[in-house]
Amino acid sequence: MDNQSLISLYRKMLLVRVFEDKSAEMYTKARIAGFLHLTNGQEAIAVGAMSALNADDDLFTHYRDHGYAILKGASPESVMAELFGRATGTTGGRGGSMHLIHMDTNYWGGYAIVGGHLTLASGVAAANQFHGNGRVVTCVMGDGSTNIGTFHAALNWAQLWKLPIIFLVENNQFAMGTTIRNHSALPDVYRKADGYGMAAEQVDGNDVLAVHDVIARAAARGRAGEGPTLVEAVTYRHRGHSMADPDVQRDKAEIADWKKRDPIHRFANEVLLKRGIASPQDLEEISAEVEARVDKAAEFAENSPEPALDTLYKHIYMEPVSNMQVGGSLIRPPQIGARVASSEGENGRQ
Amino acid sequence: MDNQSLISLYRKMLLVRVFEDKSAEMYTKARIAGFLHLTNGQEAIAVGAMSALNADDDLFTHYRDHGYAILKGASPESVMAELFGRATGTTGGRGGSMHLIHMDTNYWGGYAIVGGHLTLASGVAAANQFHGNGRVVTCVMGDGSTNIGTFHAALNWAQLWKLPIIFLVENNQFAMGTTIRNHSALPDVYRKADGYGMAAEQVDGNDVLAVHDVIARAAARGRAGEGPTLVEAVTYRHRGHSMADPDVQRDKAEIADWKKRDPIHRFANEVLLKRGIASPQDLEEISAEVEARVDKAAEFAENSPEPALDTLYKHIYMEPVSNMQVGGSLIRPPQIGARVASSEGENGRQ
Amino acid sequence: MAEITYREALKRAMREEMQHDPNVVIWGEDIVAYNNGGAYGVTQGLAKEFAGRVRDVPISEEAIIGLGVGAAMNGMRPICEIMTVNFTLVAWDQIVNHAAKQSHMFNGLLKVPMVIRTPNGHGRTASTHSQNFDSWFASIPGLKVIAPSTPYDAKGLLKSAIRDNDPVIFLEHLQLYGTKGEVPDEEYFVPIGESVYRRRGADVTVVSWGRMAFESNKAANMLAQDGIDVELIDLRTLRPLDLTLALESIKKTNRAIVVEEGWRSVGLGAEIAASLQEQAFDYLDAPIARVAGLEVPMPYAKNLERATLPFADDVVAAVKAMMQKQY
Amino acid sequence: MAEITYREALKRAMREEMQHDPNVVIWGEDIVAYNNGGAYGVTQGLAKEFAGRVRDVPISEEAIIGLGVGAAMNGMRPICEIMTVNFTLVAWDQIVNHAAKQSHMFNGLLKVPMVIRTPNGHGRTASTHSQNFDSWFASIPGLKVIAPSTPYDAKGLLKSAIRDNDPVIFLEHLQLYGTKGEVPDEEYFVPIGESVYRRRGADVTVVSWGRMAFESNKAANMLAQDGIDVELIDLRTLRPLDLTLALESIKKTNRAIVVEEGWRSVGLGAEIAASLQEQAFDYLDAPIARVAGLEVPMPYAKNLERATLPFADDVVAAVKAMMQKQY
Ligand SMILES: Cc1ncc(C[n+]2csc(CCOP(=O)(O)OP(=O)(O)O)c2C)c(N)n1
Ligand SMILES: Cc1ncc(C[n+]2csc(CCOP(=O)(O)OP(=O)(O)O)c2C)c(N)n1
Ligand SMILES: [Mg+2]
Ligand SMILES: [Mg+2]
Repeated sequence: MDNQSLISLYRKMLLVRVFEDKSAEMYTKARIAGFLHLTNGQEAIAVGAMSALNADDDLFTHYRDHGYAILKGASPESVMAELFGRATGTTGGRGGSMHLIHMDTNYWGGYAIVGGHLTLASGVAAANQFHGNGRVVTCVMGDGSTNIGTFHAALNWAQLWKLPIIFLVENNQFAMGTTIRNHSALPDVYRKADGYGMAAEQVDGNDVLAVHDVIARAAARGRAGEGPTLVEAVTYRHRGHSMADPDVQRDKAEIADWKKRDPIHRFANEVLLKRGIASPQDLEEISAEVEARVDKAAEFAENSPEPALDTLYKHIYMEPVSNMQVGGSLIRPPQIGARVASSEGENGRQ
Repeated sequence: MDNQSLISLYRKMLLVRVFEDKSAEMYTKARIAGFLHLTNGQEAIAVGAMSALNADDDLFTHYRDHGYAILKGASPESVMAELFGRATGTTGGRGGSMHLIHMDTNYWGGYAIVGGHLTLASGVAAANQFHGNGRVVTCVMGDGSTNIGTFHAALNWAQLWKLPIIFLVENNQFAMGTTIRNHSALPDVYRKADGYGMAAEQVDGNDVLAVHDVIARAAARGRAGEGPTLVEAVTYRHRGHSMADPDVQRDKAEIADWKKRDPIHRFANEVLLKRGIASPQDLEEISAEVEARVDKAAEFAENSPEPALDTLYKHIYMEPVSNMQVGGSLIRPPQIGARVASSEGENGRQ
Repeated sequence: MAEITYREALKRAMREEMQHDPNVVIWGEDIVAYNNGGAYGVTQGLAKEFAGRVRDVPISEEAIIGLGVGAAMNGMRPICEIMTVNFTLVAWDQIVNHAAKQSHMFNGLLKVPMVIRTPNGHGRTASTHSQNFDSWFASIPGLKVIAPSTPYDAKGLLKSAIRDNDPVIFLEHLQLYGTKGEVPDEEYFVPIGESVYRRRGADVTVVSWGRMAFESNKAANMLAQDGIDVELIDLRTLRPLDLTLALESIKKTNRAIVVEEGWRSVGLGAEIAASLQEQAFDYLDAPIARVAGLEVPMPYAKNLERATLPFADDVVAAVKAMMQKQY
Repeated sequence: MAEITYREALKRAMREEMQHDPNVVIWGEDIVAYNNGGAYGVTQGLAKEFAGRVRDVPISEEAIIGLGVGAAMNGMRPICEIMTVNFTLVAWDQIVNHAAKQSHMFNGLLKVPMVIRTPNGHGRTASTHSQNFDSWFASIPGLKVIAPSTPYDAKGLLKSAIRDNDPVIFLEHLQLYGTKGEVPDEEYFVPIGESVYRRRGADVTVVSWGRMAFESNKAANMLAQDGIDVELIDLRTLRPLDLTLALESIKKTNRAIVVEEGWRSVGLGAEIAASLQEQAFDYLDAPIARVAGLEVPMPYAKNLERATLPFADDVVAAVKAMMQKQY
């Protein structure tokens, strides 16, 4: 990788980190509500993985998705606006933090039913295979998601049909507050591939270059028709599960220990500075630049309008039936009360 | 194993076989309806497994369950009557062929939603563990059932909690008409245990003694607190998936080949006759005895009454609420028509 | 115009649409090898005709639906066959939280043009294999739900469903597969979301769909001999629900009965009754009645199964009771 | 008698029952370590008090319910916590085909004394995390379904549910966890299957449950100021469904509105409206109306979420419209 690319990895990791910190701030300022899952400490996985893939390769993620969306090309503005629930967000405020999307580059969205998206991602991979378009799907999930039924159903099928897909597990060693030793028979997640005869690799998830290499190999495998790979990237999150998590259960020493292995500082120190690719001053400049970028995003979100009320029924159906009424009923509900009145005049507007 | 026990294994395998043949006959005579899944060719698994377990050890099976029910102690009469849908059947005609049961010896029933019973069996094992009663659960399923989500969810949990349970897969190499190479990423089913770090054994399912030994080991493991075992018993069915299966897809030569490995003839020839434990005449006597036994069962079923219509609402709830009405509604539906009339007078009879 | 079976009509719809669009595929359990195509033979022969486009899959309904949604989003038009409707429960999350929600949640950036074909029905298969979830499907925003009762509708609606850009639950019926009816040789489509009069009459409105529309028609014939003149409406599509004809009819007959196969409590029959009394309150001479299956896990025994399910004679009895009763 | 929260009332019910019967256990995701006990803190402290009887489990709702059924059949009384009702969809087959059917299908040889506790609710969590399936649960033979609206009922009904020998779906509500009410210090039970008058009145009958009973009560207070006298019935149990009070009330008021949080189409509100018009046809001065959630996958944006859900003011508007309208 050339120096420019290495510096770009740094900038991207920092962008993700700063974006998360800003969203945390906006959450405490009540600009963001609901669930807000931040990825602080895990940035090397998204950045390493995305750097190893083509722009049109497909991506599915779980709800810890801000970084992925931005790395795939969604503007920080549109992501922050989505977090705010504004019309200018990636889904116009419908999905919020957990359901970002960027279809221009085949980012098929963030999903919040644990394990629910693994089968969808496999279906996108099956279509890639059917159309012979050479695209590889990456499907990101957490360690806790590897115990639910759809994990098994998806992995068996993907291996059976030799689908071009990478199952990328961000093993941050906790499902909410439950440590992996309490939720998974095998704490070595990559070994779960053995039950399918699937290729698998375990990688230090705090080493952006190592992640890059593993994903590059897995993508090559997928493109060569050799089928899926299960990648386990071992990491740790610096914050609680979500902004609602009091984070009482994790060992303080363990958290401190992992913070020492911070993927961004580590990459700066062990690669950029050590090899003389960048100076401390370069890094500070990048930092200032990134901060400004994210401030702009927050400002944009702040100034964006709420979605219009009358869009509520749009896209429940992509193809409304000729005389279809709101709520799926062709006859108008009786005009009593606000609940009903608010759906007036929606004829055929689904 | 002493000679008496060996002869008993033979008698049991034959009993299961003859029972199946008789039910096939009764199906063609329209005494039995719905789905009828026969186990011809697979008898050594049930007989070997049950011979290695205690009378009060727990058993769950899939719908291919006639043999298991009889081996657990349900009388052939009650099983045949159930197949006929009669009041004297194991569930009074409610469950039919797929849902036999014998709670006197902790046979918790046959289940027909593929994979659905694996979690239930694990729950029974969890209760055994909680009560420290030393009982081990055996949960029987087919090869096709190892790809559905509940397989994974149950096995992960069972291994995580080290539950006393044996997952026994009758690998007859087909899920209905789909060969295992078309449904399972790994055709070596026992290797699916690798994804959980679970003990596993593969065994010749047509060798009753080998099955006995494997299950005995697995049960010892369970009783010793070492957790579950995944056992794959490789076999083949002589008939179609069910009596409704035209069996067009399986290779005729393959079927013929496997019939040569018939577990009952093999055991007779390679063990009983070869070692001089029984004479051909002994075997013929056993055969006559078994045939008579099964004829008696069919006769019993034939002469048994249908369940009384007014039992229909019994046991929907084990504890009806004081003023509970039919169908879960406390107010009586309007008395229009037979559909409603037939539920009259059922007040509090759930 | 030839008389063909409901089963054959469905197959023809799929064949035509597969010829029309190379992105139409069929995935399901035992739809290729077993029985030369399907536990109920609906796909027989199609795998040979369309190489690589009809595939047997592992038993894992959650994956059948999930992969179908993914493939549909990515340029294909999968028809996912679930062997019987009972097994859709395994995929319930994938249907409700994924298939149905994708286009709305992602603000129209995704679409899910897939068809989930699956038969309802019974046949001495006991409680986990003899269920009817029409009512649940019909309550889910984002899904279209179809339940044809004739070969003509089966073909025309399945073709519409395959071309539709939304996820469609297509509810076939085991007891109808062998029934026959006229089906044109020329191509035609039946629009989604339009109910139809199966029979005009002046005395009482019967609203039904699927097998119970078939049974209600039998009942209407029987009642005609007693001089009772039934107006029968077949909904055909359950979501969106077209009650315009039912409303028109009830304003004429002033009496209505909804006939459904599934459990009575919180059934689609309840929705129809509740909606009609809201809309036609002043026209009603009697409360809207419901004929439904008994709320019992289906038993295997012949007599108990028969007692649990509604048939034509139940409709006859209900209509007669309504016509006789004074309100 | 102390004022305590709905959340605290639930915890007390579990604590008392765990003291009473050593076979009562609680299994669920993140009910021990996380937040000292539960995403919504309902089990806080219980793991310490009852060693080995409150356990964190893997994320696999199908297994939570399945293992619960198995353990219940084998002598335990598990309380299975599903973090929110949305995730019950993953376990739908285990609930419908297994929990609900075991005792009937096996002719009473098995029983399933388990409680599935799970909260409904919303809170800017978007479409896969803001759903309400009360109506589906209420339609399933074999299940008992409870949805308390007050701390008193929450405690008394949960204790009854834990002692009951059938599988009980116990629907809590996120928006009610923090609400307070009087709860006796002495032990008491609220019987399953009995609705209650929350407020007596002469003008119009409002039937509701759960959060909407709470909101309807607010609405009744507001309406009282305009001189409209609401009789409010809280169902408390959704299956078996007790409509005796509703029927009694409607014969007096001649008008009724059902208020529910979930989707309108094929909701429990439809069942109630359909049943009441069947039973009280001659007493009705107006069609039975329904207030319900809009049939939209729930959006995240504040204004859209607010527009989708029903609140007290929607009930007020509906009652006023009904009182003003001439039929
Ligand atoms: C089916 C389902 N069950 C439960 C939840 C609630 N939940 C949300 S995130 C989460 C933990 C997931 O942990 P993991 O997969 O390790 O991902 P991480 O959050 O650590 O990135 C849980 C239990 C859910 N969203 N979906
Ligand atoms: C969830 C579910 N999907 C589909 C079916 C239909 N079905 C019944 S048996 C069967 C094949 C099962 O094969 P296997 O597990 O190998 O058992 P075998 O019949 O060979 O003993 C299928 C697909 C079902 N009962 N349940
Ligand atoms: Mg994690
Ligand atoms: Mg098999």
